[in-house]
Amino acid sequence: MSVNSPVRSMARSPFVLVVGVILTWFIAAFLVWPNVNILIATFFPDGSFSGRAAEKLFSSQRAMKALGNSFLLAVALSVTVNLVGVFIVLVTHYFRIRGSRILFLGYASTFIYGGIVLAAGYKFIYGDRGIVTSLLVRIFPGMDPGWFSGFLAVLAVMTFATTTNHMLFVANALKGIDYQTIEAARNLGASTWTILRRIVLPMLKPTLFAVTILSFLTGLGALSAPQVLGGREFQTITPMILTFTNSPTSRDLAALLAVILGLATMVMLAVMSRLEKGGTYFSVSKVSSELQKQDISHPVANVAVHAVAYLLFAVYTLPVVLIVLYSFADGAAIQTGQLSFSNLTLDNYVRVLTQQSGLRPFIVSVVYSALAAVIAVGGLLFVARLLQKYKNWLSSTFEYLLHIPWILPSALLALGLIVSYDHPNPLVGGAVLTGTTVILLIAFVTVKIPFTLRMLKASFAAVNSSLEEAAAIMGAKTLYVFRRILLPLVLPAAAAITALNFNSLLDDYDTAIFLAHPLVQPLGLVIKANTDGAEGTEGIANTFVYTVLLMVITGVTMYLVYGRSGRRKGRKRLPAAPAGQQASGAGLSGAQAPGEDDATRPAAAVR
Amino acid sequence: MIRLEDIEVTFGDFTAIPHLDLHVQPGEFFTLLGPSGCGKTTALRTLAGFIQPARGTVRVDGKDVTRLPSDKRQVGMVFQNYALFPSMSVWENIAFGLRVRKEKPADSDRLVRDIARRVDLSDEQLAKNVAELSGGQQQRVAVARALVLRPKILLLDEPLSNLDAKLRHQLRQQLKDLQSEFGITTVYVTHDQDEALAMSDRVAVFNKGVVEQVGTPQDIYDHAATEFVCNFIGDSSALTPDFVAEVNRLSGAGLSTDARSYLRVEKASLDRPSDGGTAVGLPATVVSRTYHGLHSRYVVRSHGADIRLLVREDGAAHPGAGTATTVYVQPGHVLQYHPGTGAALAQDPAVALK
Amino acid sequence: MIRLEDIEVTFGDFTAIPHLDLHVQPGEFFTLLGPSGCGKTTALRTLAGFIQPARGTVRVDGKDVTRLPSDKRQVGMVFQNYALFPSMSVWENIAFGLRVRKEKPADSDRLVRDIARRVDLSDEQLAKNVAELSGGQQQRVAVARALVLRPKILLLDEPLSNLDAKLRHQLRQQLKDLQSEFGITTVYVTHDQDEALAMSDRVAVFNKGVVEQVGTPQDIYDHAATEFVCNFIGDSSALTPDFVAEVNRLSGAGLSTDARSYLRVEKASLDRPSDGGTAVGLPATVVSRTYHGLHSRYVVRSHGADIRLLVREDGAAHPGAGTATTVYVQPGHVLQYHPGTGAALAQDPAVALK
Amino acid sequence: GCGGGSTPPASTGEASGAPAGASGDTLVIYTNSNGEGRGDWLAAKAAEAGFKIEIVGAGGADATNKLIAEKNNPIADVAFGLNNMYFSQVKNEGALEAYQPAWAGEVDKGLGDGETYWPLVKQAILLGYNSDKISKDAAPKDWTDLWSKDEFRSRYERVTGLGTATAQLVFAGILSRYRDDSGDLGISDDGWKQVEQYFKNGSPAVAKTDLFARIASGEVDMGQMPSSIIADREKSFKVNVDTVIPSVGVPLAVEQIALVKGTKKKEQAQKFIDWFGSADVQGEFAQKFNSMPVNKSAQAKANPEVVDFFAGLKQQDIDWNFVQKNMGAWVEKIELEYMT
Ligand SMILES: Nc1ncnc2c1ncn2[C@@H]1O[C@H](COP(=O)(O)OP(=O)(O)OP(=O)(O)O)[C@@H](O)[C@H]1O
Ligand SMILES: Nc1ncnc2c1ncn2[C@@H]1O[C@H](COP(=O)(O)OP(=O)(O)OP(=O)(O)O)[C@@H](O)[C@H]1O
Ligand SMILES: [Fe+3]
Ligand SMILES: [Mg+2]
Ligand SMILES: [Mg+2]
Repeated sequence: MSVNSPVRSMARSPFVLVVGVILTWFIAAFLVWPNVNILIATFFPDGSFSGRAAEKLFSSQRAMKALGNSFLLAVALSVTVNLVGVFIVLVTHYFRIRGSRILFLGYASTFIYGGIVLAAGYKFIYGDRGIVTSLLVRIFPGMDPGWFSGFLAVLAVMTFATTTNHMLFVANALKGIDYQTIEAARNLGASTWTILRRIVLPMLKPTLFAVTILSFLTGLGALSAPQVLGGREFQTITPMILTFTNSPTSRDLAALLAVILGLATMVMLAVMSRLEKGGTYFSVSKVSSELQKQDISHPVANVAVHAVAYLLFAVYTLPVVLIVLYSFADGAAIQTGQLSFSNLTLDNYVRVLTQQSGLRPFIVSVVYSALAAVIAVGGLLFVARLLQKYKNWLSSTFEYLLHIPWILPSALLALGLIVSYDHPNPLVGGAVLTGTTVILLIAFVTVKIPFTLRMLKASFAAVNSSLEEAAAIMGAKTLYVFRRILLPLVLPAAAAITALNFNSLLDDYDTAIFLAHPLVQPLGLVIKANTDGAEGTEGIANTFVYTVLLMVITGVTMYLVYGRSGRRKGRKRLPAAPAGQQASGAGLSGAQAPGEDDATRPAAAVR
Repeated sequence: MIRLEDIEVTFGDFTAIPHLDLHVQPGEFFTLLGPSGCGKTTALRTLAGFIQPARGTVRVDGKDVTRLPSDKRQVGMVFQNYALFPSMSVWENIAFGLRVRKEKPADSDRLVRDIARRVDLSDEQLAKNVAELSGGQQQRVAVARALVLRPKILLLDEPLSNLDAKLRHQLRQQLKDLQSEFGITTVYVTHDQDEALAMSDRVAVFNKGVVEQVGTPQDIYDHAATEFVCNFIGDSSALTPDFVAEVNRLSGAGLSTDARSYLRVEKASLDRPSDGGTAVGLPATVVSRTYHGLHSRYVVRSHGADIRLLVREDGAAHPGAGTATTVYVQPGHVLQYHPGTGAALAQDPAVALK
Repeated sequence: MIRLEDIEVTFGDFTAIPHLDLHVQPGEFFTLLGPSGCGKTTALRTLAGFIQPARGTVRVDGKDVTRLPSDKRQVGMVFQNYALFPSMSVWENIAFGLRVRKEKPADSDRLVRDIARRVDLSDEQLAKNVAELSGGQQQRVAVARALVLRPKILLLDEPLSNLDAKLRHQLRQQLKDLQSEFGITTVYVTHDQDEALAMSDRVAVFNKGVVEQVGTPQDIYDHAATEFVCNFIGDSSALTPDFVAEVNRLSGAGLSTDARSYLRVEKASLDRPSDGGTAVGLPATVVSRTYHGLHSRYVVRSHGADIRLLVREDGAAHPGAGTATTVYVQPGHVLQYHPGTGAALAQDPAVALK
Repeated sequence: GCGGGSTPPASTGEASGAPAGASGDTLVIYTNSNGEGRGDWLAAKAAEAGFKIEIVGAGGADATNKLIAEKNNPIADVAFGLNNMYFSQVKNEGALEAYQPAWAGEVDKGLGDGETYWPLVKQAILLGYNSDKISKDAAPKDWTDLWSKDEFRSRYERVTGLGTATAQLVFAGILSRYRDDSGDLGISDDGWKQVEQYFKNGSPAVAKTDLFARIASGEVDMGQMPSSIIADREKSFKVNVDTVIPSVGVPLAVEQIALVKGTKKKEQAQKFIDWFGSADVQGEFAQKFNSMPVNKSAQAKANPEVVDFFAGLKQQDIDWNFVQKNMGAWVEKIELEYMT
């Protein structure tokens, strides 16, 4: 039970002490010191505070409008992503729908791609020369071919692009619901809809809150979807933040904007934590039974749900298909949207793969991302457990400090690391970190901390504490309990988080550009160069090739981590048993820092 | 009212219920009694519509409901694991069914408080989260949640097993009251023979997914049809062939010495029974005595048989372990079963007539 | 061995245990008995070190362990909600503690199979996943998991409540055997008075977080110190002042008619007790009779009091409801409690001497 | 490059945990001008000449920030490709080391600062238009025509961000004409009005869609473009583009090379600068990539068309010091106030 436990009792466990010391050092060295450094440098350029940034920003109509748009998008996205996300989760995991495995694969396509290429994919379909648009124009000749633009277009694309978290965490939480409570409700006469509304969704609340925060963050940090589809009317703040970050004289503006978004995130987080407080979201049953799929008894509703499910399936999969197709076309065709099957060739692939440095960035990225993902999840497993277990002022302080990377854009985080560690610094044993391969790894780990922490904490929260007690009383040491009891229970969630972290780091640009070792450069730099269009028409084609290759890599990781654990579960089912929900994925969570590049990508993931 | 016909239930390779026929009369309090793991819960869940039998038919009021979902069967159920809704307060849990039925909030509240009082849940507890309740309190919430709807058929899966004796007796009584008041047909699952005998109109004794005997409590107790039932219901001592032979010798009865023979604890005594016309006394030694408040439980040994019996605690002095004594037995009370099939042997009319 | 001194436990605003002092002797089988929600689990968890008391000291072997984590206290525990590890098979669950102790695999396997056999778990079940077991089977795994380690102190939270009577009796016996064999100090939580009386060396009766009485089973049964204990332990009928007055009139005893008066079921009878020197007979009417196999339970009404009593089922004919009869009572058996404090009134020596 | 682009970091050296300074004799070179095969070509040529180099590509602004951020512990030894504006920022932060290359005499000192950074390649920032659609006569004569003449309104692409060097140079060219020390940020109100009009009347660039793609599809007819990319894009998108030479001339971006302060391989780095800026190498580079070398001796080897084009090109007279000092503030003002 999670009664408040005094700081005193924490200090008694050597395990807590060791983790605490390491954590304190890490937070001080890599979260607080560099960021305080960079914030001081931007807000106190000559040692005294200047209110210039605020003054400039608040008198700029454009900034205010863009900021407003970002918030609008964040709020709207929080709603729409939940609607679509919950729907697809129910369709794939709760209701008995014909072909739900195929549907799952379709909806899961957001696991493996996102960002700019995704926006492009949608443009190929709904843009003014897109397939669907051409079709529609043929039917309704009066129609505006540029219909797919502005707020609604951005919202639509981002909604479909960011349901990844639902597919992972909400679905997981759903599986943890004690099926007998559903039986009980049915038995008490509740309809399918009532059961959903009154029993199932309330149990999913913490997870829904968590993914809502992620959606909110994604909306706030939206970059490429508004750029590509927003048109004149709907531009967001992130591009401005990026521009100002890159201009030393305007960096205070960037920092201020980032802090505004960061604070909004924190407020959202606090509100959600408050809302979620006091509820019980784990099964109180002695032994819970596994969820079984529900029939939709109403025939009309059944047909309607099937229809919507397959329509969404098309919406999800078409862009992927086109991206794969276009990756065989030449750059000009991609940009003008003209595709003819005759000019699909393997040229792009040959070019990318035979480039002198073709595969190396891939390998570098895979190694960095894998290391960072594993370190972040591995390290935070302990931290998350402790924070979930001990609730007092000290642990709350730690928890909030660990969210710092959400407040600042990753470019500023990177700059902070550079200014703090380009000279021997006692915090890291007098070493100089710039120019080493380690510093990028540190940054990668750092930016993934908030998301990882939230998701892990949530999955630990779903573990019944008497399991731990039972093991402890049999003499198992903290670490052993952790390894043998807790880990198996949170492993599916931890694996999913690792995979998401891995996928989202593969193409990182903002941190890498500042911190990458000159001889060990990751893929993001290559992709960025290509999408900037300065590299001629080949560049954009290269990006498609990279995207498809990344899809393959991330697809394989997701399969290895998630698909396989799913199968194993099928064979020897892990009872949610006394643990209640296995990994509700509850808690609050988050994607990238506001302002991170390519914010269309789901928190979760990928490109 | 309820008929299970030729039901088979399997979990993958495992056959939990190989073959089951049951018939529950309207308004009856029917109990499924059997040891842990024998398939009681499985049978109940099949009846409720949560498990689809691999074979067979479930009928309610003559209608085949085998493929009907559980909410269409008009049955209320109390789950063995409670299945409380963790996201709701105690009040909301109990009121759930009422809200689904769109009762007026004021009515709901009255009904909820009413039933809560009857299962001993305080107003303070109604406001709590279900996770904050003790095990027994949770179980009471589950019972209240089913009772508040006053269903036509009520299925109860060990609803009283976590309650203390007092409360258990009290709730037993309330369940019985409600049941007879509303004529709710009730199917009750328990492993507690005492509960089964005390509450039921009829009892089905389960063993490994198979019904060994169906009958009224007295029927089952007095005429256990199989060795398993005899052993499971009530408390019996196994008799040795030697012992049986001695009884035959002393009484002239013709009990079989090949059969498996048992004697109910209450049929043996250390005093000659007042009405025990045919009772015979066999020399015995006291093996042990345990105190049980109401009575002491003795084990005495005679002719190789360890015979358990009860002696009322009425303040009189009792023989301690090792003391020689006499155990009195009536041949007509000896229960005999076929050593192969376990079926009851017809009692010799000569001895059966006391 | 174990001492709880001046313990207070709170959950937020709610005080689950306001004040608790307990002393468990080495090797003792000590039971916490009380109604659902009275704080038994809370007390046990405080002892195990899972709950930090708001006040007070926990001592084991004289050592203050209040701040010691539970794994340093060398206690084994069976949890009320089982707390089985869902990611492991039954075998792995039971072997967990052995693996922690780095026993040889072969030894572990032997010990696991050994204990599994003793709690009636088959080899087939050992290979199963814990979720595939029935409720009772899961509970047996939990018991086996704690027993296999043979701890110095064993804490059991209602370990037998989901088991059928047969198995419960059998496991009771095994628990007792193990306990005396290894001299494990055992603290046992139950709401089942019968279990408490049958198994325990001493019993603490809880009520709303407070110990009402500590003593041997016989002590508690015969000399219930408070009205609550009298009511909770055994089965007593409340007597009306009228009834008591009539007893006084008939016997000349000086029972208080202001006190709350009770009579244990087994102290009332429909026949004049053979040794009942001081027994007086009051005219009564049979209200109801329920069959319980071993005996029938009667309720008879006399002078406004509903008196429950048991009649042995020995084949004789019994009076039905509505029949006039006589109920026999000895004044010395009437238990009396102060109507305000609930404390037992000293029995008048004149009537106490029968 | 135009400042936006960079390409695959050709990384051939092995990973090392130590500062780059320690990685043998490999020179680390930061540039924004490694795209379209330049980096690979250079690495190969340098290897022939006995230099082991590692090229780190980054956009102009990124490379500048990186050089400044790393000034306490530089990783780069040499930087090239950045224009005056960027290099003067880096220099002001004290991250450059003065060095006079062997070929200093062969270039126009005025194009660099004559001290730390030295010119390599000239790049013209042009207004190009679709010559298939618009005849030379009907074409605009200057940037200002775009918004002052009705027929061009909404027909030209205007930028949506000022992050790229090309965009900044366009504005440097426009704003320099309205220098007024009493005006806001040194620019007269009239000047700011031009900026306002530019944004009001242009068709906003579409992210990730090349201007040439939009010209090809007929969405717009004209827009800004650096001289070096024109030929290539014309081919890819099958359009023909002509450029406008305003009477005040065109802004020239001059890509420079400089020695990074604090390099641990100073001697080697200096040798590389001497080699890379030499007439031979610059000539070959120009030949290969259609660039316009500053080195007079190299011009002989360059593509004659390019040389001719630049010969006929009037360079706009821009006070780079003034521009560099104010560009940050200008960008900020434009981003906040004019871009809609
Ligand atoms: N989902 C399942 N998968 C496999 N076997 C199962 C499953 N559910 C139950 N069983 C097995 O079926 C048998 C009957 O189980 P059931 O739950 O009906 O027992 P029960 O009579 O209710 O026992 P208890 O009194 O212990 O609750 C048990 O042996 C159990 O192990
Ligand atoms: N985490 C908690 N928060 C608030 N109240 C609690 C909590 N845990 C227990 N309680 C309350 O404390 C009281 C004692 O609970 P406890 O679990 O000790 O009862 P118990 O004697 O074990 O009952 P049972 O026999 O039903 O298991 C109950 O009223 C319960 O509602
Ligand atoms: Fe350029
Ligand atoms: Mg069961
Ligand atoms: Mg309890």
